[in-house]
Amino acid sequence: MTTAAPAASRATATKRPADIAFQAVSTVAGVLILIALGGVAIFLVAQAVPAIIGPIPEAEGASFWDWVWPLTFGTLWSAFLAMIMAVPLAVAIALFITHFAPRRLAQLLGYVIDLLAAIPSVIYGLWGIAVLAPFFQPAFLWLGENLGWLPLFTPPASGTGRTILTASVVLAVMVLPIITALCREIFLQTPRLNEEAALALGATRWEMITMAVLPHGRSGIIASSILGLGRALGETMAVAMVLASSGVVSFVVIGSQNPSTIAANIALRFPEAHGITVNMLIGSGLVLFAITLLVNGLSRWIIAKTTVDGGR
Amino acid sequence: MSKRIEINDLDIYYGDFKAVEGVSVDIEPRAVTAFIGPSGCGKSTVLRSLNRMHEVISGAWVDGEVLLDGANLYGPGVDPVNVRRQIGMVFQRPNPFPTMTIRENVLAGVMLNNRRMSKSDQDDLVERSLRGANLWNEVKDRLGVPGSGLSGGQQQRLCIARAIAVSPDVLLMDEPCSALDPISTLAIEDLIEELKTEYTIVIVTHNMQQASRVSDKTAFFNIAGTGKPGKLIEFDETAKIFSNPSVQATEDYVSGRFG
Amino acid sequence: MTATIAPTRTAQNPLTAGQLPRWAPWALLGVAVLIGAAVAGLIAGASGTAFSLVTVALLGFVLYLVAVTVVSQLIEGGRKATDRLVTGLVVGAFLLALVPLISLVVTVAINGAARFDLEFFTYTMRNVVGEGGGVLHAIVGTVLVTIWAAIISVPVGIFTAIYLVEYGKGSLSKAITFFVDVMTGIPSIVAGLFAYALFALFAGEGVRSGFGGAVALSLLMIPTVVRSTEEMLKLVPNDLREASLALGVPKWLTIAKVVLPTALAGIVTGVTLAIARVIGETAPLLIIAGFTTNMNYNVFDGRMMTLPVFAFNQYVSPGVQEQAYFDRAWSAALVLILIVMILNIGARVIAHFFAPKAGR
Amino acid sequence: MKFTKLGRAAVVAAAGALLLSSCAANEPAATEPAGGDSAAPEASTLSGDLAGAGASSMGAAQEAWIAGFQTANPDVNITYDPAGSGAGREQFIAGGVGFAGSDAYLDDEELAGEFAACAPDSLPVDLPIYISPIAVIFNVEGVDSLNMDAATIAKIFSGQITNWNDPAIAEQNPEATLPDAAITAVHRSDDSGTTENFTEYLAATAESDWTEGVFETWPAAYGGEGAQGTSGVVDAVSNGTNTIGYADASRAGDLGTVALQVGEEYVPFTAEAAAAAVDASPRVEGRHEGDLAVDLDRTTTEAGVYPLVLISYAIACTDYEDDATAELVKAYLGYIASEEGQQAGAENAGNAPISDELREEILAVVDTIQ
Repeated sequence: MTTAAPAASRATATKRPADIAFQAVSTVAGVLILIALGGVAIFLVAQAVPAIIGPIPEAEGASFWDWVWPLTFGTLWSAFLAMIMAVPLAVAIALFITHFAPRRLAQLLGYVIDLLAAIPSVIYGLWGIAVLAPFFQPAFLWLGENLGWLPLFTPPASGTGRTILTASVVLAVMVLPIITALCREIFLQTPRLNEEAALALGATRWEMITMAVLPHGRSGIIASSILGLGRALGETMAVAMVLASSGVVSFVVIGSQNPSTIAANIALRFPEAHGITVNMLIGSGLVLFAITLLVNGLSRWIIAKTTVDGGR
Repeated sequence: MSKRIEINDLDIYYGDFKAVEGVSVDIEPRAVTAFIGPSGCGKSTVLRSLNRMHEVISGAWVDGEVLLDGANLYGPGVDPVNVRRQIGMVFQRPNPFPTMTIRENVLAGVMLNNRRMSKSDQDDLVERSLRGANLWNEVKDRLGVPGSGLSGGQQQRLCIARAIAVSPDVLLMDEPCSALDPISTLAIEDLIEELKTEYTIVIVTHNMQQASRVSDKTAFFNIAGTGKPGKLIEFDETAKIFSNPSVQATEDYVSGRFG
Repeated sequence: MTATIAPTRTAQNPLTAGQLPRWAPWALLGVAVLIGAAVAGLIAGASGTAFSLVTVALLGFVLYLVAVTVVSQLIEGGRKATDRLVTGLVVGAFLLALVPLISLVVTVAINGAARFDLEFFTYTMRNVVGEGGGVLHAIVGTVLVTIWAAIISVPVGIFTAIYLVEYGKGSLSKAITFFVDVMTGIPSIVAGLFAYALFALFAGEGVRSGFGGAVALSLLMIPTVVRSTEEMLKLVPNDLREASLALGVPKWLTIAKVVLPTALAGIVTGVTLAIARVIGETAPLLIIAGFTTNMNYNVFDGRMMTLPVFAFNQYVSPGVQEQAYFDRAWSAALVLILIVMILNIGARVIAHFFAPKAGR
Repeated sequence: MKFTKLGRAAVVAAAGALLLSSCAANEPAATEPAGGDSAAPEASTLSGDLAGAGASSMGAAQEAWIAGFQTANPDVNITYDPAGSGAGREQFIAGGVGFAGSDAYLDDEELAGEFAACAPDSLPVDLPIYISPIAVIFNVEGVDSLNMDAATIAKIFSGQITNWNDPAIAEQNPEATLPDAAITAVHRSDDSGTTENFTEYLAATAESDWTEGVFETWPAAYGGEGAQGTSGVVDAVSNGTNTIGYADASRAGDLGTVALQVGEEYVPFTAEAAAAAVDASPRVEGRHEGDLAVDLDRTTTEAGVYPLVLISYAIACTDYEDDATAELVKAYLGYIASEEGQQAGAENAGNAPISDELREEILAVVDTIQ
């Protein structure tokens, strides 16, 4: 091989001190991030270990995993419900903005959507309690009376409307702007040539979308949905404020007893927690961290796998 | 102001891949040397190795020597930054700095290096360089507007003005007209004709008429096949290359029977 | 009247034959809504409940979809009918999504208006019991904490992005890219826990400071800054870097004077959006920045109130005169929304006016 | 051009920030030399910062106390972080705060340890300065008050009684018209001293019907609807229909409340009845000198006593390492226990003012703080 020769030739490119300093600063900044993250990880693990291996108070459950399972379930279930509502809507809105709305309006709508993505979650929480829950409560009663045979709507319905369905709607509203904004970018990048080719073949607008826009954006839709999912999984304050939680594992979405989520549970209980409870809560934070990590990894993997044929 | 370049047995690699093999050329001062050849034969790579710009691509390195008036560009301890200050370059697509005005673009080489210069010296330099690039009369009233507002041909001349503002000894041009319309191309070719009285000029072009019009000497590069290194096939007076080349491949290429 | 004109027009132009006139979908929509209103009125009359606009909208929408699909199927054929159905669905989805968003903004605006007065912006909560008081201390706290978060995360984020785009190769760069992604997934409450643990190490238990909050927020802000800066640096054409290098400009000056200025508008936009994102964070500040009724200008010492925590706290633990507390909570929410919106619009303005003017 | 434009924007922003940071209308001037505020009558010589943390139950009362105390002593800054009893005790033990508010007194294990803020070999004391009745609140159309014994309440909250027209309720309330509707029982979903006191009451008075024991966090298995914080419960009860819950009496507002059966009578909550419950209860045995921890007697049958109360303690050192802190704590706790302080708290938080006898005892202990 040519290993010796290149070393000699490359060595001749001497570096100036300023160059070295600048590169060093940049590298240090990057390494700092690794250190910070390492710090977070070490802290989480160290704090979580006593709860994970040791016994936990009897009232909380038989073991850490017994205790954390309903929370994990609630986290996944609420995020899942939110995604079911948010993804089709977000794709439809993105399509509306990119392909249905007049150009001027579309740009304005784009800004509005971006604005909404930044509304703090406390405000979503306030709104969920003050507006959404009372609005949904009669509907839940009706669902319980008329569709009670469905496992999802087993009565009795909640008297307050602060159910996991309400929380999921809040979550859906929160992630909607994020997914929409990403999908919009992706749809805008559809090669103009493909769209025009479809239209020139006499396709209707919808057929053009199914022929050119959606296939092009498929991986992007999945990736942005997963990013939205990540946000929904980790959302804290809005869920903590809206959801009437009791730590059960139940698929009923209109009842008084709803599974809590990991993040909301931490926010609610950390202030009054002490002793092993702190370790348990941090352990559950670690579980949440692992889930979001998995989800983000999945999204990266999908993007990496599909960009080759997705093209630009 | 202009210097001679001697390329001795130059091999250029990208990582383990040998892109160009065994090039040896003597480039005369105050003359235009054209590199021609089919796409992918390594002519641009050779050009970029003349001011160590190829190193910008990670993993690229060379074996051999390039002498600028006898001094090896690849000698130990040579700073590529200093090399580039003496050997200027004009790129395929005009690339004025979008954040800078016309005036700032011309002064970029000076200002970016934090060199101080009085206002009047700057004005002189701007006028001299823009005149040298045949652009002064077109832009003298709007030196404060962004350089990206000019037409393609003007932008390319602005880039040439920018390159000569740092008073290099050699000007490398990498297909400088390929993104331009015929009229702008003509303007650049005229400019090259004027510039060669002061600078050593090396130009890569895929346009053989252009090579025959502007150059004094021509080097023909070719490649045996994909994955093989590019090689210098023939180097001679331009008139000879285009009328009576000594290698069959050159004749095939210049007469259009190739590829 | 119009119904008789339409067929004659279609007869005139063969290109418009077999096509619904432009007004047809609107007419169908009108009819559908009317029917919906009638049905809703009947229901309201029969059950004695209030007339429900929700019922009108739902019924009207479903009826319209059915009608337009059927009519289009009959006149224009199946392909066009599908197109019309989908158009209806897409527009409907958009309108549906607008409902909660408008409701949210209107609710906050109306409830927040109650205390949106001069006292609210010139008073703190010191010695305030029941009514009155203001959020000046929370606004100052939010501004200071956010500024410090930006001071920490902007340089780190930008230099990391520079490393990734301009220098990074090999495993370190891959690791950083990966872990920046991981970082975006840190739940905000975990960032707060971490900052608390970190400061408790040095300052002992019970430590509270605005700076701790800034550290927690910067943990959330850094990945956003890195991501957006990275994108912007990647957008800077390589031509410019080469042009600068070819002029004999060292690499660091090329980055500092050519690459960064070119990407500046995008970077500033990204940073502004990142600030807008973290300025509304509640959970970490609740844990580490704490809670006070007094003004505190010193981020390094003592508790510091911030707007989101203020809104949360006023809502969650009111005194006997609840309404005064709720009003303050909503007004704080309104102020927060306004700040976020101003930041966002500011980011747009920066992106619009400071972006390098594209040539042709 | 560009940079100067950006620069100008930065200057404007900085100017705005300066404007914001100008003094708040109701804050003392920060830059004035010490003692500058001597215009105030009977100028207080106290100055400095004091931080407290702990039970959120007394958060609103602390607000009133802080306001009252700071008005009298303008150079003092007191903060109270309603972070929760556990957090408050932990921070007090670690020396993070000068005093703690806690729904539970220090246990023996805690007392055996070190207290960072206190002088070596001195023990902190628990002072019952906040008494608050817990009301059982409900929202049933047309019903303002109900009589219930502890067993009925226990059955409702453990899910054994699920309908409002259950005979167990109807028997005790012959006059009320109760609907045939399901009961939504609302409980706190967060860790709470209110829950602890509520379940303690049920466990003590309705042993056979409340088998779940005493806990701070409502376990998942026991059913009912969870709500975050006192406001969450009150919100849930008042916004829902046919709901019942338990909350600080101060927040009961217009909701219907339950009168508890004590002995042969039904006692509605009142401030006096709640304070009486504390006076009727014995002290915790075996405590060190000065500690006033109360062992609430939930099963009392004394007339006019409302035993479903929450006591919150102020925990303070008797001997501080830092004399300045000691001075502040002494003055502040003295104010809280005073008639004026208790009245201020009652007005803002609706707690029951402590009785005069208890006040005497508390003030005697406060006097010893050094």
